[in-house]
Amino acid sequence: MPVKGWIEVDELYCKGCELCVSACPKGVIALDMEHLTPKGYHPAQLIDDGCTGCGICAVVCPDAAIAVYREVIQKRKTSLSAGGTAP
Amino acid sequence: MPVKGWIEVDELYCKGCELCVSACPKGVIALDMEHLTPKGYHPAQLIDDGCTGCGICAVVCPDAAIAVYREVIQKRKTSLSAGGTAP
Amino acid sequence: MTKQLLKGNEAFAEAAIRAGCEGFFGYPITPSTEFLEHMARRMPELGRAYVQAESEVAAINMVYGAACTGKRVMTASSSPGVSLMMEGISYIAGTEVPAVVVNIMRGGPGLGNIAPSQGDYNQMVKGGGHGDYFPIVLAPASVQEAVDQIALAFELAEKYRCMVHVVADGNMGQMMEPAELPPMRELPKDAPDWAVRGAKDRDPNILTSIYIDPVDEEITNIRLLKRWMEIEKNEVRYTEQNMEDAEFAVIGFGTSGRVASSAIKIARQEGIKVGLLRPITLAPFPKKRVEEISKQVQRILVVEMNTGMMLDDVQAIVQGRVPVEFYGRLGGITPLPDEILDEIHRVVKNTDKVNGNAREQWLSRLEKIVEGGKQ
Amino acid sequence: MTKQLLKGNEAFAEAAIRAGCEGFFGYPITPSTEFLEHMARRMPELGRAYVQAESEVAAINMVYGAACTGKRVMTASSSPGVSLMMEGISYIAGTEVPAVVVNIMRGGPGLGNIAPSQGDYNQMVKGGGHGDYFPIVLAPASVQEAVDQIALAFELAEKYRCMVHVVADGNMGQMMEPAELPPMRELPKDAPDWAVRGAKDRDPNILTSIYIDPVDEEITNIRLLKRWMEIEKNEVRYTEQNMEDAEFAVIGFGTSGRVASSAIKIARQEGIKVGLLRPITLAPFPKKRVEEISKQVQRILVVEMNTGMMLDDVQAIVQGRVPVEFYGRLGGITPLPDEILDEIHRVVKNTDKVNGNAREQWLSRLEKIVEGGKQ
Amino acid sequence: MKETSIVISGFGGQGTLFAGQVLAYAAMDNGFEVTWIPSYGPEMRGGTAHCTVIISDEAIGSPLVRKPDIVIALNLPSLDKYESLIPPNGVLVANSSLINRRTERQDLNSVFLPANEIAEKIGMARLANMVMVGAMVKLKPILTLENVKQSLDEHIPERHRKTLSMNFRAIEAGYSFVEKD
Amino acid sequence: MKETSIVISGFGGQGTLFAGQVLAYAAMDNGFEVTWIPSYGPEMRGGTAHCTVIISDEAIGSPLVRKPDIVIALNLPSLDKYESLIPPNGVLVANSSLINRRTERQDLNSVFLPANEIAEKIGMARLANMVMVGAMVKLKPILTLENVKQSLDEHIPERHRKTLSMNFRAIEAGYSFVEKD
Amino acid sequence: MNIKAKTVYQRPESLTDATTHYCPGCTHGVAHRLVAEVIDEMGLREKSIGVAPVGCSVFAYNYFNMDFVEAAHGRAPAMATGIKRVLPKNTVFTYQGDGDLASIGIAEIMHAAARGENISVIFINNAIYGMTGGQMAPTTLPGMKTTSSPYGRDVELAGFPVKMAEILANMEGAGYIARRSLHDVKHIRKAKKAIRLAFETQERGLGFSMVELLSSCPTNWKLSAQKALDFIAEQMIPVFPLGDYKVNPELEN
Amino acid sequence: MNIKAKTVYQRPESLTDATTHYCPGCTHGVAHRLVAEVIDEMGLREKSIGVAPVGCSVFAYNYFNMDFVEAAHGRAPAMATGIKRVLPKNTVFTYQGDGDLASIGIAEIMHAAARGENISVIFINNAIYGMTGGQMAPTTLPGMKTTSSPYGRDVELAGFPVKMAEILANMEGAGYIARRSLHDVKHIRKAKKAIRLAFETQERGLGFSMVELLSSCPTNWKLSAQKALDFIAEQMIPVFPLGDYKVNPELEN
Ligand SMILES: Cc1ncc(C[n+]2csc(CCOP(=O)(O)OP(=O)(O)O)c2C)c(N)n1
Ligand SMILES: Cc1ncc(C[n+]2csc(CCOP(=O)(O)OP(=O)(O)O)c2C)c(N)n1
Ligand code: SF4
Ligand code: SF4
Ligand code: SF4
Ligand code: SF4
Ligand code: SF4
Ligand code: SF4
Ligand SMILES: [Mg+2]
Ligand SMILES: [Mg+2]
Repeated sequence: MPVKGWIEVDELYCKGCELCVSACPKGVIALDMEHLTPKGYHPAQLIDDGCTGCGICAVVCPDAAIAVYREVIQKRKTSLSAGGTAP
Repeated sequence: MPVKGWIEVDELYCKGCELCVSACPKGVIALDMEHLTPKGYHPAQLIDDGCTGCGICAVVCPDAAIAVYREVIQKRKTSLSAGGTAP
Repeated sequence: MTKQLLKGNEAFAEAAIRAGCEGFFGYPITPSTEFLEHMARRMPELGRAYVQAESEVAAINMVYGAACTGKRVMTASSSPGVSLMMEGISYIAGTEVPAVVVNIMRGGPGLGNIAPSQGDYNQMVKGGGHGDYFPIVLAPASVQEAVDQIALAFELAEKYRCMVHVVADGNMGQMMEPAELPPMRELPKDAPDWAVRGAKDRDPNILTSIYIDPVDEEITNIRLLKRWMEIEKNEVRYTEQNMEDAEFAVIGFGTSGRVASSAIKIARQEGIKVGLLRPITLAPFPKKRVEEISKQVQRILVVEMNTGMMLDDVQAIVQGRVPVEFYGRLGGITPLPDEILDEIHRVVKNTDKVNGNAREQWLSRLEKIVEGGKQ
Repeated sequence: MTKQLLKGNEAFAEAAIRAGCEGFFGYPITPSTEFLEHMARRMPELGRAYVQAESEVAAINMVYGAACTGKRVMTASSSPGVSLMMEGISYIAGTEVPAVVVNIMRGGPGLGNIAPSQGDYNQMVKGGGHGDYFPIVLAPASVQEAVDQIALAFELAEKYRCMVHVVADGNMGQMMEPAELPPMRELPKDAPDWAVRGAKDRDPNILTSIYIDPVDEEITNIRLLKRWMEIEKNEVRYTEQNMEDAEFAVIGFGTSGRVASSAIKIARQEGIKVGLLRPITLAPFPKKRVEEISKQVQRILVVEMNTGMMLDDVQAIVQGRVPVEFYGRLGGITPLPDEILDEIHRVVKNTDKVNGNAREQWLSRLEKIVEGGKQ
Repeated sequence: MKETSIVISGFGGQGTLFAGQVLAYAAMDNGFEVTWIPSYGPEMRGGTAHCTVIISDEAIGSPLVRKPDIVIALNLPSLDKYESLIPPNGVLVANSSLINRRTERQDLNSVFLPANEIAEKIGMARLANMVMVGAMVKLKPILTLENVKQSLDEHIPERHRKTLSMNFRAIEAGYSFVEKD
Repeated sequence: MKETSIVISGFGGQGTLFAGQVLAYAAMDNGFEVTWIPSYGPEMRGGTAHCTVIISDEAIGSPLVRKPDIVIALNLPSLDKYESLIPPNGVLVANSSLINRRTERQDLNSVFLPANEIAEKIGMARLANMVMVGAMVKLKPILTLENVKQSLDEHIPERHRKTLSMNFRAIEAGYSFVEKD
Repeated sequence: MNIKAKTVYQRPESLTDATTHYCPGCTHGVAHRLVAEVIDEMGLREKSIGVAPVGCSVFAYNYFNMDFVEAAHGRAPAMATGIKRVLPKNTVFTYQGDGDLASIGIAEIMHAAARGENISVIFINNAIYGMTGGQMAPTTLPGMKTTSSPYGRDVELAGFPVKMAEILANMEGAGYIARRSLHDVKHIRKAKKAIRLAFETQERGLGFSMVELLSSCPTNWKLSAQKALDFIAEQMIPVFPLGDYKVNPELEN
Repeated sequence: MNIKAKTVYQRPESLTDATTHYCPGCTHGVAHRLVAEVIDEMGLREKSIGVAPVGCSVFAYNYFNMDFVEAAHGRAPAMATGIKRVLPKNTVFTYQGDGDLASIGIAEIMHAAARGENISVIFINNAIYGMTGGQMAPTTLPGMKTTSSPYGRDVELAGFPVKMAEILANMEGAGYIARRSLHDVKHIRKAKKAIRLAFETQERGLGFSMVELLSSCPTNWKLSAQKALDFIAEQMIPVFPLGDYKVNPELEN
């Protein structure tokens, strides 16, 4: 069964640039056109499950707006900040 | 019979650096220790015959103090300023 | 020709082209960048020289070289960029070749900010470069005036073979106003006799600022000073408003002078006998006129966008005949008419005949204003 | 400690080292080069920082960086080199970090020559860089005085977190005089709280000259100006000779003041009641004292090695109370005592009470001297 | 007409500077003295952008004023900043699309109109600024509708000429909104 | 002693500056005020080099004078330049090795000595400057022969110490030349 | 089998909480984040002193959570030299744009490298002057339109792009010189490794280090954030080849 | 057989009659003469404008018989750019020392080359600051003692010699970049050929050209004139290899 992950987008930082949207291999991010951030942008959000917690979106985000989490099933330590070994 | 040449050292320019002295392949230049130039140097002079008019002394002279002449026996035009083809 | 609505920087640049500028060398810096950008568009069209230099140091030295050919050449920059030009400006002055530098001043010192300021008065007027030299300094207060002064700058530079600075603040560079541009000046065919263009059929021309023997340098310094005294005689320029019957005078240059004129209009409507002197040449400074005024009025108010640099010059001339007061805003803040009107009201009421420390008194007033958060 | 016979530049450099200079960054230029050469010898010995920079622009910015660490750092140069430092100096002033710049002035403008001059007075005193900032300017007249003032310069720079310039002319840099050097100052262990040395166990320190919001820049400008007014109150320095009963005063700084002192000695022997005021701080200028003097004497003679830069400041203070006259030599020529004595004789005889144009009158006298070939 | 000062303020990208230029051109073309001065800053997006336009039949002194006679506010921060500065009987034109409140001030000649919606109806959301200009011209006719349209026609940058009719319709829409309102 | 000014002048390379420093050191070591100031120029060989030394028991004002009390001329240009400037009863020490004339001035305390030849006899042509110094000290004893030798001993750069005795002999030679003369 | 959440990624400690003034999608932000991550991972924050340039990153000191100074335009390497020479134990780095480093500041960067100054330089090459509104930089591509090359950069008049990594690799004093790109996740990871190597070069006293980062300026290129990244991949990399231009052998082991 | 005298060599017309202020044996004089000969032979004197530096050659304008200007220290390439841009038909060249060109003026030379400025540069590398009395230059050899490196140039603190020919060869705008030496007759002749090629590069509009000439400073090296030439051959050439570093193909035919 696939690893399950999820992201949290901090609206304080997100500028709606959509780089995460096009970078996500699973295509599970989109801008939330419903509302604006305090800075007046449409923020990114997770729109579907299937997120593997691969961290790619966080790596490409120019505003360090994304935190990435993953369910831990086995013990092995993973670090997937940019530069860490990734799928 | 060897080409015959001679040089004239302009005492206005000569600073007695002796570079021509060591450069002359015929060893026919030396400083004139007898007297000083207006600037207070011992000037170079031709001390012997054997000068071929090769122009080497003029090429190395930092003060363009040397004029070189040569007896013309045959017609062929020669230019021996630096860069000209030399023996 | 009819008026066009032009952005300051673009108008200045186009005016320079119309005045026959054949070479522009500059480096981008806010708030003067549109000047360079306009040159980047127009000069190649006209087959004239335009170079975006690697720095202001390079730019002024390109100007120096091009100026040695006797053609009209210039650069434009803003405060920090102009500081980098000080060595080159001193060389140009010492070599006695004509050149024009436009400084669209911003808030300083250091990087400061890009807002309008007049904080480079001393640098431009007293000579920010080393040695004794004397630039002419023009201070326009409207786009039209700037357009006209840029042509004047080239003429004066050529006439006296000296540096001419045109100093304006960010407001002038950024605002739009209707202005009429002069017709295109046709470029002169032949070179001034001192110019370097190749020693054909004449002895070589040598242009240098070295006088290794102090005796020669002293003669040169004397020549420059005498030329400057000529300039002081011939080239003083200023404008006035309501000075005829004025009992109070406001003195300010560029934008602060212009803002003051609004305040004076209102004051006049209130019946206050106040007038304005706006120096157009900061160097040579209108000394005689200021002296006359100091004999006519009861009190003088100097208004600047700096800590009172021109104030010092005014006080030196007034020599205590009448009290001189000061109002300035700093760091990129442009004073507004109501502030200056308040000052006029205060000055008019102030009967204290002793000449206090204008700067200290102003500073304590300004601190209150700043605490009050009034900008 | 006993006196040593020291060459000016070397004495200044050694004095800086004794005063705790931990970083020197410079570029060679006559007549200040021995300063750098001495640093090149000594600083590595002591394990302190010495860099021959690629240019004066780089040198002042190295000083800027090192100054941000709160250590005592400096540079030394001469006129053209100092012009290249104007942007950096304005940044240092705007960032409010302490730094010392020594200018061994030479003939200008431009490349000029390497002979002694005081032609950078305006540049150093009025601020040759952009924006409103206020350097302290010290002007020694002997090797010993310079040695003492370099330590003072560091103290003042640290006390007020400002730029301090020490200005001397080529004579001072090249001459030898016996002088006593201070003992080696032991280097402070800990940093001032504003310094950048790594944000360990504290919030980060940020040192910048940007205040992008004019409101903040204005507050900064006010802070700098108020600090300057403090300096004007506390730090004025000057020396005098025979002023007690003087009916005539000579005012001159550095070498020209020193030369004047010889002339005054002779004049006193002749029974002429003349005295000397030699400002040591050109900024802050001894305004009060000049004002007092202008109320004591009949006439004032200002002597400089430039076209009368300090003259303007003296006239502004004297405000016409007594005539102010001027004598200057230019382009690298140092006036000799007999010239100044001649001037004293002339001034003493001159009963004309109106205050003519001192500069123009001097210039016509100087031209005669120059034509007469007297140096 | 004596001096009239206008401030147009909104987010960067809302076209406040251009709207001011349109008024400035119209003023010049109709023989008035005019100044236009922008807020300028480092090239950073977002933030607010505003300009001051002064129209007068005499030479204009200060290009800046503390109390603008007319304020065109395209967003809330602009309203918050300028509302209190307008002198009594001054003019306020506010963009209710981005402003979710009204003004307390009774002494103003004010209108709130949904400029974005109106512009979107026309088919070009970017033209909210022109809608506001149209409304202002109706509310305070220092310049006529025709003046503004003509000047726009004359001075619109070539690359935008294709949008001219759109611009006209936006201005007219703002104008008639006030008429009806 | 009140102020005494000395100019030492010659070709570059004749050691005029060092000769002046020797006198300056001697003056300092013996409790006088002193200034030494060189002519300095771009690093170009040839040309003349001179320095001015002022010795006094009061603080010294100007380090430069127009009319030096004592002139030590190592070559002809130096004599031509300074001869006329020396005040009456002043001192002139001239190097006849390089100067093929005498002075017209009767009002001077002057000596002409072949310093180069004397120095060469000692075996070090470069020491003509010291020969001149010795002569001057004899002619105008503002400092004693011993003073000068001691100070030279104390301050001579290490790399030249080996030539110290040579220097002494040169100074003495100049001194005794005047004695005999 | 017990399941709990584990944090895969969050903001590095070496960044402050401030939101940046950078335009949406501008990769200045990515560069900041990578530098901050490296400083975190190497534990250098408390001894680091950063030097901000004049350029869009002029306010970098607001975003990095460490001591910072702000240099005059182009002079950051000189300022860093001054700091490093009096504080040799600290970690000193500059962050500079291409106008700052390759135009007005080329003398200072060349000589910092020539001296083998032990500092690290993060060089943001976005082929434009961003802060002042999109003028030509020395790195602007041939034919590229900017506000100061309105007809496209004419190599006859304005010359060819200046390749700083290649040039600085000539300097014996340089310990590590590399060029990387920020246009996609793969390259961003490579860029981070290079930045790490640059700081290691400094920590190991191996001399001058610089990482040139090809970076986007959506605003002045007038492209969307994503299209701007494509522009880097398609237009910039061919002119500015990626790779290591100088690597001190000691770094390999 | 009739015998008459023929002049093999005399002073070039492009030199004035002035005697130079250079020290005896200083090869600045040789460089002057070669440039003058080339200008004579190419017939460029009447359209040439020279730019003198600040350095021992500051008075070059007294020795060259043509229009001349005197630049600020290091800024000759900028000044030459200003002249060439407004007088494109003239021949414009700078004559600069190594402190002037490689230290304070490195920004101006780099960017003149980057722009492909159509000027010729004669670069006198004598590994020292001559005029100011022998301080260290960027070109000073490792371990070499100067008045500002009294313990010998310490590469740890002062870096390695800067090799301008190699560096400038990276610039696409450069048409001809070469290094030659003036230490003997053979090399002097080669140097002249290179100088000729540099001026031809300019006349043919092929961009920036520079000839770096290894030159002696007997005075500050504290060597006799001849020993100074030996120093070039034995010490300098190994560090500054002679050769052509960039040759625009068009120059070959
Ligand atoms: C001496 C000086 N000249 C010019 C400027 C104006 N200026 C500020 S930033 C900048 C260029 C910034 O471009 P770059 O270095 O590429 O940084 P970017 O904004 O692209 O990141 C310029 C020219 C200045 N502040 N100081
Ligand atoms: C701005 C400035 N800084 C420093 C100097 C002092 N200076 C004059 S020439 C020179 C160096 C000359 O060396 P180089 O360029 O190698 O020429 P060389 O004398 O060796 O031929 C220096 C530092 C100056 N004149 N101007
Ligand atoms: S990349 Fe970051 S800033 Fe851009 S949209 Fe995604 S979360 Fe927001
Ligand atoms: S962590 Fe990976 S899968 Fe999850 S949203 Fe980010 S990019 Fe997509
Ligand atoms: S090379 Fe020239 S200067 Fe030197 S000695 Fe020979 S002629 Fe004289
Ligand atoms: S021409 Fe040749 S042979 Fe004759 S002197 Fe000169 S070098 Fe010697
Ligand atoms: S202007 Fe360009 S470089 Fe600057 S922040 Fe915006 S996108 Fe980034
Ligand atoms: S100092 Fe050196 S470079 Fe200068 S002229 Fe003398 S020998 Fe030549
Ligand atoms: Mg950039
Ligand atoms: Mg050299």
